Amino acid sequence: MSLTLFALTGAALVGLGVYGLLARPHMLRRIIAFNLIGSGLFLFFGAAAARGTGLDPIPQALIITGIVVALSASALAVGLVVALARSSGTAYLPDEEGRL
Amino acid sequence: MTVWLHIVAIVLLASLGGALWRVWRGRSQADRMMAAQLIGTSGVAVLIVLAALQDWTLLVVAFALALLAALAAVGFVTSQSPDGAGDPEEAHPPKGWRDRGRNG
Amino acid sequence: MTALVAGLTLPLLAAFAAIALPMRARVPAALLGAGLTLAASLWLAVVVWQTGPVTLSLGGWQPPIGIALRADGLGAALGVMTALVMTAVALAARHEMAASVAGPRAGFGFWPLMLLLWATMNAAFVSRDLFNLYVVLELITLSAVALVAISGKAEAIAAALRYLLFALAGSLLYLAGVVLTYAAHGTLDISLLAARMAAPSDALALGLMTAGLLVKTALFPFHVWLPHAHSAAPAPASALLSALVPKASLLILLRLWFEAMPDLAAPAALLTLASLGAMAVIWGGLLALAQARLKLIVAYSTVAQLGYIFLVFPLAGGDGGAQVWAAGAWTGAIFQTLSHGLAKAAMFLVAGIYLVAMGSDRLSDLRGMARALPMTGFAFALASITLMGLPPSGGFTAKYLLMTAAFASGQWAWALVLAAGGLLAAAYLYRPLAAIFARESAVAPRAIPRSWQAIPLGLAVLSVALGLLSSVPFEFLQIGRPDPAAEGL
Amino acid sequence: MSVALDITLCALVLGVGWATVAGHGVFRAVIFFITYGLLLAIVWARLGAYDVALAEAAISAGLTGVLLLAAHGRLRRLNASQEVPLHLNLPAAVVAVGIAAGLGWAWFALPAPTAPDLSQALPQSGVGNPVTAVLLNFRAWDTLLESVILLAALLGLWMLARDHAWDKPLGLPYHARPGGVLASFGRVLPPIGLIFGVYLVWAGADTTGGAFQGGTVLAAVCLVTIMAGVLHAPRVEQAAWRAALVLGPGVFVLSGIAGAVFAQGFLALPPALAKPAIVTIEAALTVSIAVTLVLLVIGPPDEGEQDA
Amino acid sequence: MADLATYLLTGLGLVFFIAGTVGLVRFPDQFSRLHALTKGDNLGLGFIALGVAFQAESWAQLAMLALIWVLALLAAGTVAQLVARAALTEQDKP
Repeated sequence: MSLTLFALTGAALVGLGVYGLLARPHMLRRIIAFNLIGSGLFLFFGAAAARGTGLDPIPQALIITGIVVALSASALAVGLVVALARSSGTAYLPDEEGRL
Repeated sequence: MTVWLHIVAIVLLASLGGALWRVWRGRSQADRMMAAQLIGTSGVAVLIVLAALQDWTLLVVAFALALLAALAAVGFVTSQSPDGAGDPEEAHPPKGWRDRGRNG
Repeated sequence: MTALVAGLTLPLLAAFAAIALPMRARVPAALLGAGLTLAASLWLAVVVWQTGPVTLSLGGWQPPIGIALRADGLGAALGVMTALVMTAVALAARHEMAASVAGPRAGFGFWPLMLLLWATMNAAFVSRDLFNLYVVLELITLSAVALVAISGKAEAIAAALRYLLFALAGSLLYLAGVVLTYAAHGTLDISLLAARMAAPSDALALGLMTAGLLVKTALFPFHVWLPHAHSAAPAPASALLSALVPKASLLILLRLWFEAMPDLAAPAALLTLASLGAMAVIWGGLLALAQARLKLIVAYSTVAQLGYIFLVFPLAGGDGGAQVWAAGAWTGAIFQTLSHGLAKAAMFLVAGIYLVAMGSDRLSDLRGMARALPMTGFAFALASITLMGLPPSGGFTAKYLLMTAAFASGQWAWALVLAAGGLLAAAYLYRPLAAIFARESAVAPRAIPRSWQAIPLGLAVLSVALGLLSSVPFEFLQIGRPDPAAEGL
Repeated sequence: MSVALDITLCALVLGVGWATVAGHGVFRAVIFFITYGLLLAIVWARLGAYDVALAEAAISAGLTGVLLLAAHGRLRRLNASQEVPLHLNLPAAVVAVGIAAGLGWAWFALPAPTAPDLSQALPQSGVGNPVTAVLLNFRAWDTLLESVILLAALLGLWMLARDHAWDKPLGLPYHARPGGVLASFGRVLPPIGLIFGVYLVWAGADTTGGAFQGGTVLAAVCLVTIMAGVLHAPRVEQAAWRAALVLGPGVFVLSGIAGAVFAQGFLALPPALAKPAIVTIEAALTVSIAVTLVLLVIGPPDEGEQDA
Repeated sequence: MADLATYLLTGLGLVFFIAGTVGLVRFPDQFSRLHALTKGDNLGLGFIALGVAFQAESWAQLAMLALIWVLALLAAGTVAQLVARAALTEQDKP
């Protein structure tokens, strides 16, 4: 019961993240959206790993790896957004709808 | 006891939800940050209760949370200063802050 | 086994050295690492040629507990192509990316990033574990994005950010598929998955992974990030990005559809993949035709050239895998992958020389370059022959094999795509060729050492030689090929 | 009762996730994301995945949060933190609902779980914490590449520096009122964090903890001391720091090669030596992870800009 | 006996948490809210930690609980001070 709850929460978080990624063109919000999608997927994965007898440690290790990977990508992305704002004065990509 | 601790955790989460409302409706950035800080403390409390309920190693997670919550707040106050690198207690940036005379 | 481990660890250690060592020791360390890694890749190919696929369970742990590596003919061949391109780029970058020329920032960052990219490309070619491949793909993405941003220009920052956006979206799609695969089967190993009990969620998992990999391979319509990212990078970096980086995600696609889950290769899915490839061939070619700068023409041509490879799916995938023409189609697609890599790297390195010599890569500024720098003109012409698919180049062999398979299987529409793509390539490459080989030369270009000019020429010659000596690589690619029911046409 | 707790928790997580995406304003999204990481750590605790809970608390709620806050501050000073008015994007909503529904469907379509049997392998791994055994032994190749990813991200970040700022110290020039609250905090916190971080690495072999979590905690206190102006960030050209960056991955690769030369193969750890080898690798990794994370958050060499 | 202490102390802690949250939501101006924040939930956390301590099984757990509370107090005190200052500067800005 609880596992299904967590898995569906994870799936919903992925959906929220996808919406944020597509509908929120400010790049900082897109980075946040990426993190939502990633953590939603991991939550789904964690719930799946808890279905058997005991908690499977392999998915846990993979999730920890994934969290660190997400942080690395976020750090580079944040750096690029700041550099973009510095060189062009905006945190929106060129030709992106809804530029200021 | 198990039931009571569950209730405590649920009520703590509910009170945390109240603080979330303040993040949503905050008047200023500082206001929102303070609400986030309260949420952090509630989170630590929830983890302490869960430690008693499930596994005492969760105290380690609670400790990490308490430590890291302070980092976010420090990051907030420095990013709020005029040059993004200061201390709100400084009336004005010190003279020559731009010459970066550190490290010799 | 030793060659396999050396190919993975030597570039990593060289990258660490290039980070930690003081400025004057960086380039020598990187070049030494490049030489040793080249030797390791060639050695691995020899071992695979002599003894068949090399398999290694890392740490002694068999899947599903541990991660297995396996170098088959395909992986080893891509490793050799990568090594040749990397070595050429490293030699050229001595002139372009030295700290004295490119500045201390770019001169610092290029070398470790190049070596990290090399190590991870090698890792991608041999890994059998889907999650490990996710980590590898992320590492490739971050290194590649950094290489785009290295020039520091505003358009490079925007291009790098757009690239990162697409690549991360692709990674997450792929990761979603990996999560579903493990949740259903408790393993991530390609060989174990091939023998799995089919689950209803498999089709969704394969679809998600495929979608993610298509974004990373820049297949039409996900190609929008590629041309500007590839042309905004410094030329040696462009060569790596265009010739090598998309090949990693492409290889994983092949492994998924031909090795891990061939049972899910429904005709409609294979047709969709090939149709997207066909559209990439046409649309990429048309866009390349419209460009005025050499690097953008070459970058758009990558979109088109990658499209050909996707014709392999209906020609050798699914039920077609057992047919006589499958081996030809499969090998043709790999030939395209290899010869495009060599030729595309040669073209970008030529563009790099022209940027240094003339300070511009506008076609109007490049008139008569072949008279001033004859070796570069010759290199660009040879590479063009490969991309157009003219005999006797590697590109010709690739397209010939694919076309034969298309006729043999009665799917003549793909033959039309191949012919149209060749004509388009001839058209979009004619313009730079005409400019470079024009009789008049506008301004005297800066002198370029002959040793530097010879580097792209070497790659271009190799891309043609691949066609002349095609029987050896043809046999080599069959080593460890999945489902080798029938041997070639 | 425990289901009621999980329902409350999931409702909060979903509410915060929704608020992160739906609310107008970048700053609000950042703050909601920080609380989101915190709630997620509690979710992992509920699932019994304590190592993941620790990583989530330290990384998502802590480091990613401070990264985003600092970036928001930078964008505000560059006049790029404003957001265009938001409206409902129907095609995006359709895609999002479709993907979420697909995953939800897949949950019910999953066959019965088949986890690999680790009971034979775990006693040979040298450590008591199965997650650490997977990370440092069974799937050490993943972990090695993961530590290289941190390095690649840092190199990429440094490439974003402006050329004339390249020989400046990394990040912004932090300063604080001497003897003030911030500066004192920057002096009180390090001893606590240092002990806790080292404890996490040490304990990670047998219970909750690990190199990444310990490294993150060390990085966090280090960041507080830098932001409080107590410690100063290094320059790129300072070789000792660059050596610290590659120490962990370097030791990892070399120990892997030693496994190939002296044991069964690349990255192999003989059971008798597994525990000391893992602790050594983790110690070196922790140093590199901590330094890399600190430098990732403070950013490339920079001169910053004043508020207008 | 120990259980009774847990009931009482955690219950008391809950009261403080709720009061703190109500304060955060209801009090109009920033500084009275700040007061509610630092007093209310840190006392709450203290009582909850103390209540849970009666269930602890070892001295290490007790020490850990105490440490968490001390750290939270230290952090909250510092943060409240700094954020209040930052809020003052923020008010000067447009």
